[in-house]
Amino acid sequence: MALSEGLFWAIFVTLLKIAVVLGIVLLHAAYTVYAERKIIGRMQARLGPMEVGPYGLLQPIADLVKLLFKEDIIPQEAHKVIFQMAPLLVLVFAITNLSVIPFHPSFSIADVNLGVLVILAFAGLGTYGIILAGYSSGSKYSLLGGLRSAAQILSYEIPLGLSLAGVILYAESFRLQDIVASQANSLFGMNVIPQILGFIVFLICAFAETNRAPFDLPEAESELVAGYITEYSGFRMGIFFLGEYISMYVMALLISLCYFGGWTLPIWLTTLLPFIKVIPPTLILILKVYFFIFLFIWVRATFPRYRFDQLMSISWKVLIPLALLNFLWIAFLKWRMLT
Amino acid sequence: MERPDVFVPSSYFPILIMLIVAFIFGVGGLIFGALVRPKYYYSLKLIPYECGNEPSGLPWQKITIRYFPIAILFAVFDVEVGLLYAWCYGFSEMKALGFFIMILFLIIILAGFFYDLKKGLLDWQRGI
Amino acid sequence: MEVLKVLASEYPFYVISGLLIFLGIGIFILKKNLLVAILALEVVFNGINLLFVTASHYLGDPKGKMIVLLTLAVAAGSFAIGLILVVNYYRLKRSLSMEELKLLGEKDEE
Amino acid sequence: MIERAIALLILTGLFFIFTLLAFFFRHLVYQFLCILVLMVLQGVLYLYLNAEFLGAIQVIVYAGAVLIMFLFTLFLFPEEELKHLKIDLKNLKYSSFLPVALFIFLLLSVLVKGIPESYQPRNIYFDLKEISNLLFNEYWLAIFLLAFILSFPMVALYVFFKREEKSGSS
Repeated sequence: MALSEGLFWAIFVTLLKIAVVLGIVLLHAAYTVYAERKIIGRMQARLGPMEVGPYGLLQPIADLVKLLFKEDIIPQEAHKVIFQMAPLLVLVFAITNLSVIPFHPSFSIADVNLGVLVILAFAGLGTYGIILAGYSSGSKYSLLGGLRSAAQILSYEIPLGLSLAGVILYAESFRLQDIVASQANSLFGMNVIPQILGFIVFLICAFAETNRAPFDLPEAESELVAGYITEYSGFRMGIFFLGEYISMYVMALLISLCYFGGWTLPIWLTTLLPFIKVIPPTLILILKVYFFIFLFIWVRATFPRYRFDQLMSISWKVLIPLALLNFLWIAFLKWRMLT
Repeated sequence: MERPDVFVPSSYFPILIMLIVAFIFGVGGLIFGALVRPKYYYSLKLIPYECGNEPSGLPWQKITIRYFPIAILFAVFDVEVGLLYAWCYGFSEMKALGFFIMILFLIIILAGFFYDLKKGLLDWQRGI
Repeated sequence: MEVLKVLASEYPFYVISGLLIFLGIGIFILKKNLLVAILALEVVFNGINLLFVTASHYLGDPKGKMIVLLTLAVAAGSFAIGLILVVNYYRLKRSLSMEELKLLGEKDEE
Repeated sequence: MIERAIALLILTGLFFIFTLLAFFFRHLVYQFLCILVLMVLQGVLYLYLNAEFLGAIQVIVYAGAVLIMFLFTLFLFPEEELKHLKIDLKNLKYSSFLPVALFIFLLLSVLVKGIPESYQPRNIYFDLKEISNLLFNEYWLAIFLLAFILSFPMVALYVFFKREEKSGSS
């Protein structure tokens, strides 16, 4: 009765899968920074980074080297242990979210029954990284910025959960593969058509959850210096930004899986244009994800930042009633479908 | 022969491995950085940043009480969302009573929520 | 072999839930602070929840797990009320110590 | 079985360590962090009891919502109130007898019973469908009462803020 022999093999396969996923996503995250600077540059009629390499293509590597060689300052007033752990919390929980996301009908690192709930749970734990970073710095700006950003994430987690409840009700499962399958089998082909309201709420909440513009209050340089990142320097600051970009990818993946059918295409589209059936499923998913990443960057270049009170009242007074309305409509729809 | 009935949540095991790998990734980056980065500390560098002035007072002084109702409303709604998920999962076996009790539950919670909204707990402009 | 059998049984769950209840009651009694008291009550709730789930698992009865869902909600509500009360108390007395709660029935000097 | 035994051994050890830390830290924030770790570990423990939904809800609601609410409240108080929470040994004499006795009784009762024969769970497939059916169809009165219990803090918040208005104006 030794340890079952399959265990080491299973660990090896899992590590291989993790290496593939992590490598691809980290490369994407690094080049999203470059793409963001380029796209925003073009939108503002300038060139963006051009110096390092051809068209500035080596810019992310130069940034990484610069961050590694920066000094790592821990202020006197800081609670040292918490101060050092807080950025790691943000990064670790953002990366772990990737483990339950399926990239192909048969490829995901962990095939669990509760995919959506695991992502919500880790998103909730990631909040602690931000609030503890603000607390442990021992600076006024950090504490205020951390509290603000935590309050923002808390208020937008509720409409996020409520709009996801509509998706879960439609599929009657928490597993992301089942959610995609239920969309492919349904009449509309995508969840976004019956629950357009839920999709809008989810999109706005995704912007706020990842601290992106127009809800990037924590990084409002003109008001609060740099929010909870004020006292951080060097690679620890880089870890915060890496976590932010990875969670952006998680949100884009979640939107395209839950509302846009993931790797499937709607039936009415494939009957109309039969030749698009040959596109491999992962490519479809990746194209959808690229579109949402582009949307994230586009919105940042276009919209001005909201004020803090506006931010709060949007969440509580508009989004929560809208999400509940969407939920009741889906319940009604499902009830009619069953009877 | 092992007893197969003893429960091991093996499908969650890869998440644990992912957690460990992510942690090692973060710590490894920091340790590698610690080997190559310069270290010239002096006391002026270590004081908290306050736009160039001498830092004055403690950081924990003027936290507005506005964040308190948000935290409490968040907890209440999170519990509600949890119950809602349980309801969603068993929807197809739900009887009419089970359907309407959830609607009633939502209505009662929302009544409390709109009471708070109407009294202006979430209006940032209202002075206290 | 016997040790493994015990470890795979419900025994560790009893120990852990006992530990949680012990921790809750212990810090409730020994640290005379209102905020800690509320946190301690929550820990006790969790220990009892764990007992319920253990019993439900080993008896094969889903009612125990159902009760935990209800208890979670009740605990969150009571925790919120407790925090409101403590913050209010602090605004009146400027103190978090439980010792001064003894003066509840008497008249203040002010 | 051996995987389960090893995992439960590690979890029990972690619970012991963090319980001791939570007991002996003097700063309330550190104490709070230990209890946070305990709550998350309890979510992991629920996985071994075949209640994965409860584990997720434990992490989402307790660790993610209830304890964050507590942390927000901590920041309202001045730091001096939270720094030095000493163990008050005056009260140790009689009052702590009860929990110690309870704990020892629990340990002894399990030990005296010996190795349990019925460690094999009878019905191991946790089905959330069954539970939600039970909860919403048969025990609907509980949900109805729960709605009032949950809306009570919201009303209490207004009472709290009314007092604030009075003290602010004076």
